[in-house]
Amino acid sequence: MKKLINDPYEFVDETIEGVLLAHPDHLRRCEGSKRALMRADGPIEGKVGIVTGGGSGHIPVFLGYVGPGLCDAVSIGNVFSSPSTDDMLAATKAVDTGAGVLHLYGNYSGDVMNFGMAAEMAEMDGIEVATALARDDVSSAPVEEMDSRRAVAGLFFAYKIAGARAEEGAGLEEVMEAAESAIFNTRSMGVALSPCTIPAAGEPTFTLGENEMEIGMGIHGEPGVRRGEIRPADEVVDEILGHVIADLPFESGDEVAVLVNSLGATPPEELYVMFRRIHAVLDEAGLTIDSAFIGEYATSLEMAGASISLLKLDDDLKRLLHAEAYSPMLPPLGS
Amino acid sequence: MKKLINDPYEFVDETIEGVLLAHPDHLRRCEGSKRALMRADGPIEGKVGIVTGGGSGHIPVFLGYVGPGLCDAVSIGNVFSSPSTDDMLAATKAVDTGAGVLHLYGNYSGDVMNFGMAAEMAEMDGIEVATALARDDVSSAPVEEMDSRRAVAGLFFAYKIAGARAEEGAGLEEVMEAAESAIFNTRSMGVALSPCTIPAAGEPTFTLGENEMEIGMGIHGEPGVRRGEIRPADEVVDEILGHVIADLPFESGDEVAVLVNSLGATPPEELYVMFRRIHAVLDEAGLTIDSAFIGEYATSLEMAGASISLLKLDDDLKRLLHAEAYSPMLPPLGS
Amino acid sequence: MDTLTASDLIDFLEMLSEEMPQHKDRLRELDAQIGDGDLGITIAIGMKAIEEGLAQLEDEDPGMILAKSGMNFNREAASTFGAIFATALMSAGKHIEGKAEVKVSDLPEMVEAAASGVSARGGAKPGEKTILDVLLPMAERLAQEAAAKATMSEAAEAAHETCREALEATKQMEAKHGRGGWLKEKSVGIEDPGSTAICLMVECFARFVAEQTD
Amino acid sequence: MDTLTASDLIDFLEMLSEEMPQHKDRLRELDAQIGDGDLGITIAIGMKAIEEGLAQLEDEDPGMILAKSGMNFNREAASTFGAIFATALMSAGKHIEGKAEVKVSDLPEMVEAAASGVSARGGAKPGEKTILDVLLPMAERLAQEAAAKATMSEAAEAAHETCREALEATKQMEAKHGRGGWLKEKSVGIEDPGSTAICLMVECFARFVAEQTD
Ligand SMILES: Nc1ncnc2c1ncn2[C@@H]1O[C@H](COP(=O)(O)OP(=O)(O)O)[C@@H](O)[C@H]1O
Ligand SMILES: Nc1ncnc2c1ncn2[C@@H]1O[C@H](COP(=O)(O)OP(=O)(O)O)[C@@H](O)[C@H]1O
Ligand SMILES: [Mg+2]
Ligand SMILES: [Mg+2]
Ligand SMILES: [Mg+2]
Ligand SMILES: [Mg+2]
Repeated sequence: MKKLINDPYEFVDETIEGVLLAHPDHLRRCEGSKRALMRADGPIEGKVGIVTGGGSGHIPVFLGYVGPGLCDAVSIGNVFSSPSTDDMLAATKAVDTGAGVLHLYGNYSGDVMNFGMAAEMAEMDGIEVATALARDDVSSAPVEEMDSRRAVAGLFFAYKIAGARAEEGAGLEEVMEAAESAIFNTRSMGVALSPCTIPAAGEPTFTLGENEMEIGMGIHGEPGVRRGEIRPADEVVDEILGHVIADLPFESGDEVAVLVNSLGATPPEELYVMFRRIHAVLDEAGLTIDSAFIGEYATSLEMAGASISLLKLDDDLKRLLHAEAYSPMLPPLGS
Repeated sequence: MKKLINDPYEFVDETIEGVLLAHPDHLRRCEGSKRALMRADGPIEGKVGIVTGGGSGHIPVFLGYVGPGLCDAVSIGNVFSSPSTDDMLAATKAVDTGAGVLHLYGNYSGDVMNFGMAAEMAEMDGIEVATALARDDVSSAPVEEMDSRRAVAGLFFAYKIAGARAEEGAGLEEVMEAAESAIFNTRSMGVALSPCTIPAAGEPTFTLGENEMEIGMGIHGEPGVRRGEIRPADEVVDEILGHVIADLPFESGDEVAVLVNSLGATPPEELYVMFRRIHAVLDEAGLTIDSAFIGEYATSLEMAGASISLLKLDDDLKRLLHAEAYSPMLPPLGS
Repeated sequence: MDTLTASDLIDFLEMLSEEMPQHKDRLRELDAQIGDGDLGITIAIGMKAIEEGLAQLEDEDPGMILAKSGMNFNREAASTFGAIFATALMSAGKHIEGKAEVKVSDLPEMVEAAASGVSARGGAKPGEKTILDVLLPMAERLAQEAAAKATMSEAAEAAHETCREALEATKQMEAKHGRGGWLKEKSVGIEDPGSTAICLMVECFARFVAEQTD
Repeated sequence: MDTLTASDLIDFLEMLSEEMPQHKDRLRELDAQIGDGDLGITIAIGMKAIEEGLAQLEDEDPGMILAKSGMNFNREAASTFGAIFATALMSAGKHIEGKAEVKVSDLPEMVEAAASGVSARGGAKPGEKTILDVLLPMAERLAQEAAAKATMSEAAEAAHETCREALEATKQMEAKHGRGGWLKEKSVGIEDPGSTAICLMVECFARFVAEQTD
């Protein structure tokens, strides 16, 4: 395990300390919680609050997506583990100004259970809570079982769109609908080339042979659709897009936003090599590319690999996707 | 070699194709050159042109720093190799509108020789050319031999500052002086934990033992100041900052911008763990942190490691550092 | 030893939080096969949280000690297992609310209460490769033991035996929940890591009771 | 074979660009020890560029063929070596500008012109572990051979012998330029990769002349 860390058990708290020291004008702790952060200028009176959260190890997911036009607060778990109910509750209370709070996060059972408990407790405190679960990874379950699908980098689109809708002054119901519209129109699939190591574990979560890749693997090493010999980028793109396009399905004439995400170790150059092929395949399928987001939007520590997400746009989604947003930890905001 | 690429010899051209397809409103090719790109809205009449360039494998360096408030054009070499004289000349000609052109790039002999030849040829064509060479890596030579030092991520500060000065409408001389002021006030040092593989080489450039790190290693695997057992992040930061602070030297009362750069595989979490310690050390040394830039500013393919750069600020540098700039490939623009 | 007092329970939780972290690697490896490999760390961190919380629980009754320990675990090591385990302890604790000691006859209903809580929280049914699949058989076996007037030590031993058999049986099940659920039929052949953790705890409990009884 | 015509030179450059890429790994490994490991790739790409450019050079004289081949190399494989090598070929070519063939007596001055060009471009002096350290001894040796009225084949063989000795001598030098310069005393003990490349080219040239002479 080659990492620039100190005590592996202090990794998450030291990361948070570093983030707060680096971005003091942007983020602060929620009252009474070490693991819940919020916009330094929040809560924003009258605005629907958006609270996200999840395990550490995925920056900019989750805490990098707190800011104007994005989320209002975040609760932070150990590496690849859910945040605690307490921290979720603290974040929820901190950003509610009476307009209600949307819990917007990825569909992982630890998070669902803990956010569920936090929502129950917040509601007992008179806070209106709605929930939207990102479920963009088409490799995790067949489309009929969409509710059990997990989230990968496509969560970015939901943040961007729900965040913009809340910023516009929409009510809780409308913000949730915007989030769900983003979620239902987003489909992703990834490929992993090498594993990552949870600092406190000291050993990789899974192994891949010298020449192996796994198509469809999740961002914590969850099983994909196929493990096999590593193939040229163009073939990998073709295979991934085959699944992604067929799933919604995306159809000729649709306009899409494209997100090519690195899991960490895969350099931007390779993402652009992939994008070149993505552009050709989408062209061939009659899909128009509205915008391209290429970089690290949801990582898995030092895992090598990438994912492709497509968002089918309508006029509302387009307006919200391109609305202003800011975070000092944000990847490039599109072409 | 686990990479999402096609033919290793097509890697650079396919990357460029992907970049142009992803960001068509932002970048285009310079006339008559496959490997020289410029602002899509350029040349900007009356503005000093800034041309950069260097080997591939370092995104966002170099082509990610083309845009308003940054460079005007870039020439692109093979992985870790200089661009050709022809492409540098094409870039220089494409952005000159009579105000002259600054060649701003890192001090590597291949680039220096080829840019030198291009400058000679541009001057024969009546274009005024000035040159500023980033030389921020304190581990590459003693301070008395500053002219032979190589550049690492600190080049970012020179881009930002010279770019802003040119945008303000300054003349060639002034833009060069702004660049040199940034260069002379920037000091950097890195640490490498694992190597990277040039696609066409197929094997890593160097090897590091299971438990080894190398302090001061350059972004192409150039030798550093010390190879040894991997140490906790805090100790690594202390060692690096010891060299960096003593070099300018940075002195109590100075105000600085801090850049913590990942070489590629090192995740943002680790950069923040480092920043936590950097903050403490600078505090102790009486240095005030004006702003923090944390992320991938100059990579080395999938190398693991990081570098720390400090820029000593005065009022001019501060204004220029925080001026507006845009590129869709840019990392976060500061705290 | 026929009953567990609050102080017995605290002694047991101390022993448990000492021992469980030793299984970190085994649980990590198991969870890595079927999930994300964090269960070993979850247990290590969560058990440390239980241990650190015990000092504040000295004046509480057994039910409260269980419930609060569950909450302490999930506060520091929140996760699927954390939420499920906290729910289990809170449900079991609630069942003996106000009682000064736990009798053998309380055990079956406590474990059953835990199972109901878990099922309500996570929506799992028997046979879906979750800790329900060791909790329910244990509840049944404990009911038999209680009916047969077993001692605490006999009951604990019996529960452990049943738990191990039930754990073995989880190997044949296909996971439907959590990360294992995404593996579908590929999850068959591997025991359920959460159930392994429960089994190790029950084993520790049996040993604790045996030692106290000597 | 006493002189090299334009068509001989094209034949040689064809042979050279076939052979040099075979040394890719050796040059890569050498350059990795003292630089960044790209020299093998630079040579492979640059030689391919030379080869592809030859078709357009059929009507040129030997000087132009050399100069343009140098430019072709550096266009596709720009780098320190590329710029230096292009400069060397351009300088050597310029020296025989307009001549229809290259005689043995031209060789020493051509190599010397190359060395001067390289020195002007990169600022290196002898003994600083660059290709100058093989070029200058070769120029000297070729002057002796020319004075002794050696045949083309004898001159080429002699140049190669001197080049190899000079290459061996670069091992003891401390690099002052390029990436090797950052290694300082640590660069001692390793031969200069750029000079190795030159030596391999000269060896190929000697073999070419010998084959033509048979
Ligand atoms: N819905 C559920 N009901 C009961 N137990 C569950 C449920 N889902 C998962 N579990 C248990 O939790 C264990 C995994 O815990 P953990 O490693 O924390 O999950 P994850 O890392 O996927 O969040 C499983 O082995 C299983 O025993
Ligand atoms: N200033 C110089 N003058 C002459 N030759 C040089 C000079 N600098 C470097 N070289 C030659 O170039 C070789 C390295 O070439 P190359 O691998 O392209 O360099 P880099 O990768 O560092 O840009 C060295 O081995 C040396 O022979
Ligand atoms: Mg987990
Ligand atoms: Mg090089
Ligand atoms: Mg797990
Ligand atoms: Mg080299």
